[in-house]
Amino acid sequence: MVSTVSAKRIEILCDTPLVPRIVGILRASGIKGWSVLHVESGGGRDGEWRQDEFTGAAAKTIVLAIAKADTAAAFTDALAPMLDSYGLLLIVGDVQVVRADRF
Amino acid sequence: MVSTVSAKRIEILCDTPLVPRIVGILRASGIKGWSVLHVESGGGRDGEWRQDEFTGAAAKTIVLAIAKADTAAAFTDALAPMLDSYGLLLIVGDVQVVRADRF
Amino acid sequence: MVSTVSAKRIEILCDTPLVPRIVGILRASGIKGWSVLHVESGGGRDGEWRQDEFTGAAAKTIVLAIAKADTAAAFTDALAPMLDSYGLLLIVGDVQVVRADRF
Amino acid sequence: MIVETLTSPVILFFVLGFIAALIKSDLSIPEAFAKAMSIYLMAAIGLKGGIEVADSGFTPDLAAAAIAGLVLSFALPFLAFALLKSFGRLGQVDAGAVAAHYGSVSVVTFVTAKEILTASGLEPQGYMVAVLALMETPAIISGLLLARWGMTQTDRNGDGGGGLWHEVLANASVVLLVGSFIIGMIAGKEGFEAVRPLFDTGFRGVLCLFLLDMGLIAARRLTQSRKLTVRLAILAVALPIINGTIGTVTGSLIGLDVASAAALGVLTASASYIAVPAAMRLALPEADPGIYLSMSLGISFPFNIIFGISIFAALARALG
Amino acid sequence: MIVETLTSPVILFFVLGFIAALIKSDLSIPEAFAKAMSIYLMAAIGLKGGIEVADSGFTPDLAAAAIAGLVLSFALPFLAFALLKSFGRLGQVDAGAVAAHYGSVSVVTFVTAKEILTASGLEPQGYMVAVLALMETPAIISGLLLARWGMTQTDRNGDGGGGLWHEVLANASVVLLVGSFIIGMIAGKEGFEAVRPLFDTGFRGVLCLFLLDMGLIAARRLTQSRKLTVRLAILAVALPIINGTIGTVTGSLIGLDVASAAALGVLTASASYIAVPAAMRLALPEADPGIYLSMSLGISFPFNIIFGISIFAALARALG
Amino acid sequence: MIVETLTSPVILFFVLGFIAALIKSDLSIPEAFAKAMSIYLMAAIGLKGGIEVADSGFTPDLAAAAIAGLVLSFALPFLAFALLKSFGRLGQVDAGAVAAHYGSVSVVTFVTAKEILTASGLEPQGYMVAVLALMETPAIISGLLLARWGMTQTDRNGDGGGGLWHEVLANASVVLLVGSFIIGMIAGKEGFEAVRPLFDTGFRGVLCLFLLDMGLIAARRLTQSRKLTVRLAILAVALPIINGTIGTVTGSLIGLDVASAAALGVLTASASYIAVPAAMRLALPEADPGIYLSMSLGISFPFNIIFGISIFAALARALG
Ligand SMILES: Nc1ncnc2c1ncn2[C@@H]1O[C@H](COP(=O)(O)O)[C@@H](O)[C@H]1O
Ligand SMILES: Nc1ncnc2c1ncn2[C@@H]1O[C@H](COP(=O)(O)O)[C@@H](O)[C@H]1O
Ligand SMILES: Nc1ncnc2c1ncn2[C@@H]1O[C@H](COP(=O)(O)O)[C@@H](O)[C@H]1O
Ligand code: NA
Ligand code: NA
Ligand code: NA
Repeated sequence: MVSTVSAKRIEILCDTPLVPRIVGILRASGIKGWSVLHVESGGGRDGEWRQDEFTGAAAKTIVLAIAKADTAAAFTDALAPMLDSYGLLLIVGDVQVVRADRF
Repeated sequence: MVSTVSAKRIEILCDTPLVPRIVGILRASGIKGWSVLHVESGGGRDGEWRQDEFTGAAAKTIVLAIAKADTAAAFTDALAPMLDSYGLLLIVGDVQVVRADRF
Repeated sequence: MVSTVSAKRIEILCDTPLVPRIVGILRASGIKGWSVLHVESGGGRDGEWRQDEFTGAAAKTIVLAIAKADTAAAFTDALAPMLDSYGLLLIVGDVQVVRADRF
Repeated sequence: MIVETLTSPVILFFVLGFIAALIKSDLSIPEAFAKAMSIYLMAAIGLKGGIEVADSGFTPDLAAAAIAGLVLSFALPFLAFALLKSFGRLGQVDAGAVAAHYGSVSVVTFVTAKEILTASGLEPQGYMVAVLALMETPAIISGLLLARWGMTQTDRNGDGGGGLWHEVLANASVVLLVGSFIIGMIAGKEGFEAVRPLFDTGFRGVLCLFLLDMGLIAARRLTQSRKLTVRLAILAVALPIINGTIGTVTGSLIGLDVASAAALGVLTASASYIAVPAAMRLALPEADPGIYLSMSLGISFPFNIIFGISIFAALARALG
Repeated sequence: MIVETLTSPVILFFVLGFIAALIKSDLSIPEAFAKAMSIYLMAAIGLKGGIEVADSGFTPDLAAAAIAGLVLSFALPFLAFALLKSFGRLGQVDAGAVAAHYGSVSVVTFVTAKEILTASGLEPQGYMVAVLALMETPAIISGLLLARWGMTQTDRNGDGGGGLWHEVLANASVVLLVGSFIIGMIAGKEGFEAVRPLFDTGFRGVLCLFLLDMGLIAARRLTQSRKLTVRLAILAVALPIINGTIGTVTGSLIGLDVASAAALGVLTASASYIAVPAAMRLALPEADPGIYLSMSLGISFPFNIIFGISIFAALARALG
Repeated sequence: MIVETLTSPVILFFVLGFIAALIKSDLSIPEAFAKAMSIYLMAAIGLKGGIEVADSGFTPDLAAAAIAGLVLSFALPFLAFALLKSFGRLGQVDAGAVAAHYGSVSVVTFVTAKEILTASGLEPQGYMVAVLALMETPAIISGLLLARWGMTQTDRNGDGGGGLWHEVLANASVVLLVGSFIIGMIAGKEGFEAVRPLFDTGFRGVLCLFLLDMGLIAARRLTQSRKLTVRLAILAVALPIINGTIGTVTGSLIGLDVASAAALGVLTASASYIAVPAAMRLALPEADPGIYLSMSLGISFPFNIIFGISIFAALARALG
């Protein structure tokens, strides 16, 4: 049987132009890897939107990162000041991963 | 340290033409925000498919919504009658979020 | 109230050319359904990449599969030998699903 | 004419796509590109139709063709439904859903027919584009009526009232076809000159690449389908022949020229695979997409492209 | 000229998109295709501008137009800011962000104007493309100055120093416009012959499809917006008129030909909806995108396309 | 000829993309559009090749070129492997994977060479397209043989038998090139007339935009790579020179015309970056994509485009 370890699965839903900044904070918090997923459309307090608006400013994206609990907490704290002004959504779940040395 | 609260992470995998209907039920259940992700391809009881079939009817999508436990339960109940006839996949997980007032 | 059962939510982040192989292992482990999500860009030990490299070899993808705990474990074991040589990321979380007979 | 058809690059690209999917090549056309091409094709064909009508004016022919199209689209599902239930052994809901597909039309089949007919000297009238747009939706109504016949309100969980009607009437292809048709009528021949290079000269090349994709999709539908019985496969050839013959004969009877009668035949023979499936998914969720997409895309589309067009052209010639 | 504008296919496709979105049709242009078309349009317009400048050489006109463009792009946000705060009742940050949009320019408005002006015999000089590229960014500086005026460093959480400046100067549209302009200058008329079929003849057709998409986007912005007040809607029409008039008059005063003065008017009247929103999202995250995108895309863009171009052409004719 | 090359819009767009990525501009071509362009280019080049062969018939030249291409693609990886292991200091698996890339070919390099050679009066024979298709895969076999030499079966975890061979033989670019080539042969000059506007006249313009994207990709590969040593960078220039010289000389020896010998030189000089990387990812997962993509895309591709084509043209001229 493969041995697994616990880790945090972090999702940050943000405006696409902000991705480089989020990635910067991820790295500064010691998280070494991330993946970016495209969001097609959605809705919230500001009404509905869809990605076909080629003006990148309205596009949204999910940054997915797997991290150990302590680096995840460091990241959450580092991101805190941006949460309101940038209207980010931060979602953290518990998962099991293999190859723990990667994180 | 940022304070986080527990919430439900709901994923509904459905045929793309059904998204407006799912969103209607989300709203009726008191869930205020959602995001739509594109599914490229997949397979299940009905065989394999891939998104390049431009006939929208065969396309699939994930609707992602974060909600408090009670609204999530209300949504699950409201969705129940559609689960079989529409062949939906409903996945609910536990997560931590910040800015609890948004949900 | 709809009755839900526990299941595993498995994500495998892999190079796009490997998807057929991953799907083969999923099936061999008794997992009947899966969905493929597109990853736009990311970064890790090997530096950053983005999907606009139309040379498929550098593209990455997430294979998402919901499975019962035992089949999920069988899959994890079957995938183990590939984890290192293919540089895969395997993420397993706990979720609740309805219509348990599907899995 | 079948030989000409089979050596036309347009059809050969379809065959290439079909073969590529059969040998399980990883060749695939990006979704966004395929959608872009279908938008282009619909805008181009709408524009050209509108310009021709602006040129020729509203004629009695036009009115006759429009009414014939509407009636055929509404009526043909009843015949198809009967065959699908009896010979095809489908349940009521699936039979209604499939019947709606065969009453409605396929834009690409029409476009390909227009190219092939024109190349062999039979150019359909510009107003046939308007007929195409008119024929998209009536069949959806008859299909739903048939599928829901005798059901009580509580069984009809899907209908969703207004939502569906809106979906049907404001659906992308109807809006784009009708819109470009009107733009063509307003802009006229002169206004069109400016945009001709893109919409006219590029047309056939784009159609080649689009049919390459359709070949891939048709073959994948066919091989991946688990729902297609021999009886359904037979009907997926028989229904185009029956409907197409009815359409061509009707066209001749109401006095259309040979080319337009053939085009009406192709329209009635063709089966929808964009607008109707989306409507069925909403209104008849219990109907199985595996059945209607396999029949319409996997069999009837290739049949019409490769044989149907020539058959109805020959029939129209014989009648006219 | 408004009648000509309204019967041009290019504008009619915009109207079609607008109506399609208003009736909530599901018509949509794939994102990748829209981006591809905007890349194509910028490359084409850059190339053509460069070739014309290679032909005519650097002239005093060119220098005058360039300086005027730079100064106008930098200065106009100050006026807009005052109006947005007083009449529009916006806060400092939102007013600064919106002002930056109106100082900068819209490539598609310029391209459409070039087509419509040329069709009515008024072809702007090739160097106006360079002016377009120069006018994209100075307004971002003034907008940020205005939004941050009197703030202490700690309030400025967004600025991100170098990151922003890099984003602004190396942004895709500036690089592509300037790059293709230089390629056009190097390749010259002869070198262009080889690529003319794609970049020249296809141009107007692509513009049609692109404006179809812009129509969809503009109408969706307008109907989905919850942030647009009547006062802001008035300003979204008034600012183009004011800025455009200033631009056209300036153009005449510095001695540009009628067509180029009109083009300068259209540039100053137009509001950015690609480069500036992205910069504001980074530098002024507290500013509300719902406000600046609704005003610029939802109102000013349609206004300029349908009325503005004709107005500034008439004004330039009267002045020249 | 290098000067001509460097002022051709096609190459200038490549340089623009390269520079844009170096200054870290956010310019990017949507993935779907890039794929669409590569499908277009392959269909166009296949069609044209087929038509020319239909015109000229099967000649001994054609057979000689085909055999030479097959042999070179199979044999050249052995030389490359030796250099990569000794001078490049790569391990066996990585050396085998990289060697396979240099034995195979790059479609875009070929297409660009065809354009540039034709523009300078050296038009390669139509059948060189068939040679291109033939040269895609043999190198994959030799590369795998070399990488696995002396290994026991248990070490070979990746091979996956049939899966790989299917992937290699039914891969998208081979199917599309060969398919369009055959369509071109069937349709002939006349059949092609109908689709010429899209496939012929639009060709060079699309190539410009495609090379813009290739420039972005090449520069990003180069700057983001952490695996490229100085020795490997040297080999990424030396291998194209060596292979290209061998190819050009072979072409002359077997009696090809000057243009076709140059084209064969460019083919042997070029390195794959689509088909082979995908095959290696499956069959040699332990090989590092960071190495083979950086060398092939980041260095050899730009080298061939900017210098290689002129070098082998000059060499072929000197020999012929
Ligand atoms: N911790 C992580 N969280 C999310 N995605 C990751 C993580 N680590 C790696 N990845 C993804 O996997 C790819 C390969 O990672 P690596 O093998 O570390 O270069 C990266 O480019 C990311 O897209
Ligand atoms: N509860 C939620 N679940 C999932 N996505 C959400 C949720 N709330 C907001 N979003 C996404 O975040 C975007 C911005 O939300 P808002 O700031 O509330 O307008 C929305 O358009 C959605 O795409
Ligand atoms: N267990 C699963 N995990 C993830 N996705 C699934 C699963 N089962 C089904 N799907 C997705 O749902 C689609 C329809 O499933 P089915 O109704 O079983 O044919 C499939 O094509 C997959 O994209
Ligand atoms: Na029909
Ligand atoms: Na302006
Ligand atoms: Na080679």
